[in-house]
Amino acid sequence: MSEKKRLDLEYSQLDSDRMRLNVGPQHPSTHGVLRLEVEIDGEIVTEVIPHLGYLHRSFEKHCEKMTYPQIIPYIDRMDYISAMNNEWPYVMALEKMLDIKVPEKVEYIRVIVAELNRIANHQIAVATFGLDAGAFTPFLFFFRDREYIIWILEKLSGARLLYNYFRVGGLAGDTYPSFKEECLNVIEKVRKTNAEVMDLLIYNRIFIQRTANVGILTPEVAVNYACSGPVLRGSGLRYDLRKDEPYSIYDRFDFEVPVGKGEVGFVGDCWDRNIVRMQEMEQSCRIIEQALAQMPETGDVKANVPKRIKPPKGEVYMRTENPKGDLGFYIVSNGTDKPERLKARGTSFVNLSVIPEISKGYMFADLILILGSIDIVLGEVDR
Amino acid sequence: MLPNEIFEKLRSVYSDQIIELIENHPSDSFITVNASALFEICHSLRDEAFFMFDYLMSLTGMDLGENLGVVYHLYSMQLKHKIVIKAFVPKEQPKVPSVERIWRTADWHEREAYDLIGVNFEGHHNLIRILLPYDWEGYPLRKDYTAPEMYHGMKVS
Amino acid sequence: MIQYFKNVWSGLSSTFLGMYITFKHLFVKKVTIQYPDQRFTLPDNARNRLKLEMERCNGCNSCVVACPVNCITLETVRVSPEDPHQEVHHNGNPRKMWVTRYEIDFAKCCYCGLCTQACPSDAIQHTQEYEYSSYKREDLYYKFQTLSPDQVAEKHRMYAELKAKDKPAKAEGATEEKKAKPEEKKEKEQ
Amino acid sequence: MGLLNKLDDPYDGGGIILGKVEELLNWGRSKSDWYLHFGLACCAIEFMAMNASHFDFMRFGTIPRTSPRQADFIMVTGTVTFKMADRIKVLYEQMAEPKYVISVGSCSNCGGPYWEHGYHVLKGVDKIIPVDVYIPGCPPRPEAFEEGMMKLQEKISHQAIFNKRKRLGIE
Repeated sequence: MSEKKRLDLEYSQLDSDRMRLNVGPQHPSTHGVLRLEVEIDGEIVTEVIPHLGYLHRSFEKHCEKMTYPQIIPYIDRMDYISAMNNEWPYVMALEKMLDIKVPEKVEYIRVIVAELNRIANHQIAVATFGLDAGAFTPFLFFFRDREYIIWILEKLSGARLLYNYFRVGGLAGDTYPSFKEECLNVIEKVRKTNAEVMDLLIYNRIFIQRTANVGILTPEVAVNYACSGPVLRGSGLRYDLRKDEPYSIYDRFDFEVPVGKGEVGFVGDCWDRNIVRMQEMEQSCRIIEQALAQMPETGDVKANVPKRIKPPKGEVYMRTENPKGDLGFYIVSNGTDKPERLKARGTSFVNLSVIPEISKGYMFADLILILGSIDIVLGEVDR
Repeated sequence: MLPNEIFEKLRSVYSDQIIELIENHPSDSFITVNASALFEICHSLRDEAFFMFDYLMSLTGMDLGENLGVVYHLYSMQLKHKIVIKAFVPKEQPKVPSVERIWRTADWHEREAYDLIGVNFEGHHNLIRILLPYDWEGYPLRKDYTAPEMYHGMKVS
Repeated sequence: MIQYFKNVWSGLSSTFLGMYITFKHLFVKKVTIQYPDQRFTLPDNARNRLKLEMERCNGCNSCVVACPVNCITLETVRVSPEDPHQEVHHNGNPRKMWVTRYEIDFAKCCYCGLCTQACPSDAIQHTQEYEYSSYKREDLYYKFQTLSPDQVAEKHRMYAELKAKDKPAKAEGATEEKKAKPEEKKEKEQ
Repeated sequence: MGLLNKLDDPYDGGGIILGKVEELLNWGRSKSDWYLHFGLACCAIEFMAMNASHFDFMRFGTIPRTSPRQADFIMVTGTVTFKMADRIKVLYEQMAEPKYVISVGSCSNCGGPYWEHGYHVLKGVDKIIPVDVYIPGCPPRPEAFEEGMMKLQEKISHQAIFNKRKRLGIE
């Protein structure tokens, strides 16, 4: 008896020490080479310190050394999952500087490929999020369907992942004859798989238990951290650049901006961010359908652009709605064919900065889910 | 609100701390301000009812030869207007007040500008390198930067 | 209590729904490409390994200028009119430049397709070939020049003679520059 | 392939395989390679695509491992930066012999698009660890990954296990 008492006393005097854990940089579920230094108290996360830069490829330095058309391949390599969307703000910024009006058909093709790529991006996001939560089957379903999207983009541009398809004032190539049918086919497949994944993953009891009420991001915090895209919309804010300041021809389409409603938990949890992605895929399908119907059959795919692109002295900040949020390019031109300074406002970079804020107080296993729900691409975080 | 209205409003409060408004189509118009008063200006830009700039889109550090510049792209979620604020500091003493307490997103942006350009943000709670290794020397995005020969026994270039 | 049974029911039903969907996929058409035996047909504009048709290339340097990663090394020499060895391009025009060196480092190439678009005579093109992995990195350094080393030396000698003959030639500066540029790059590489 | 071709051998009417122990071991080794997936950048996405339904990498007898201790070879897929270089070295050293390295894509072959101005990019992973197979492409097609894998299998199946001098290439 006295022995037990002594032990009890000893244990009560033990300070439950906090432990520091390293997640990454090489870790199967960090979505790239990100290192998280996590301080945990038992099972509860008390502090998260992200360490970035394991993929810092000196993008901005390269931009200062390259001519304007040569930068586009590097921009592809920034957010490599949605390369088409990345190129868009950059070429739009240059078009604004050079005062170029792009042909009608180009605008439609741009919208279609960007929305196709948005679907592909969200498919990867939901698929890997499913992997984090322990569901492997949606991964296989989504990657099967993503392949069909990639085949269309490959036929247009020639590459599978890093397309280099947008040019200043136009596109690298025209569409091919069976483009419309293939797009419609893909949309059908995407919708079918989405319906299946809704049953299989999103409304699965286990998945809801795992993701609801985890990683709650309130709208005030989200705006203060300048989050954007599904991360911000998951918190219930209806903010989408395609609606708020319609660039290109987005004002011609009828689509909705899905927001998180807190269907199974509080507004702004991991589940909400995920359902927003699922619903955005459906909206993208709608946009593609409308664009395909409205697209002119014939037309130029390149505006009249000088051979050497030399924007006048000045600066421009252009942003568009990337699948991950708003991606901005700040280009300072000094009148030569190379930019003076090019800053990319990486969407994931900004979205990731909210991690220390929203993961405090949750379980350690939830940290991976929160990270997955933010949908980061390290190429864009580190650039 | 248009940039010239914002400029007039700021001018009436901060008089000579607001240096100039430059409008040059097609580039965005921007307001140059004195770096020493940046924190107060940003505070009122966020809190005043007619500004409401609650969304810091981007924070850029720039090397302009003799000076270093910091560029703030602001956006208002409620009023849907934008403005660009610029501040210049000499390269020898690149001290800019940190706006991290106003917009939390500036935390990482400022660390990045410190990392790559070498702007010193005063009042930042944790101003360390973010992208490059902690023991890296020099600021790579400066125009006169030359990469080191070796790093940890590996050849750099 | 009712909530408990509801939870049990929803847990069971969603599990069985998931199993049903997975089971349905047993009868879906298989999509796997049995790679070494089956191959996916690439589109015509697929961007894989580059090829160079020497009879089309006139050594204009525009691919080198367009390349963002500087993986092309090009060296040209002006054709001497006294050279007994003359060539014509595919379109019948006489060759003005000997391409004494044309090398692409495929380890560096980023397959962006900018060089093929810049080429005025479609000499450099992307092919469908993507299976060329190697045990050594040097094997990825492709040399496209058709002239033998002896011939190259000969051409250089001829050009030096030509230059000595008409010193105040106008085109001298231009060719000199073009020649100097790849050498610089080679030094950087080493 | 390899050993099974010998079944057609006229010896004893077939059904018997005669060969060296080394061949048998190499056959086993080359047909069940476990790999440490080391995804770094763009190539890792193609790598994920290759693991998925359309290309199904596991047809080659490979199983992804997350620990270097259980891996036979490491696939370096993406840009290696200086900050990451130390970690790659550590991971490689933790792997058990015999170990192989496949370098995928321009970036890990020699720095790729970043070889010239990339102040923070290691110019080729072979500067820190020995590489067995280089797969070119930026990023390579999933089929190219599989072709590289076959190249590695071929290399393994021709290796000398018992003769150390031969293995190390000393004549």
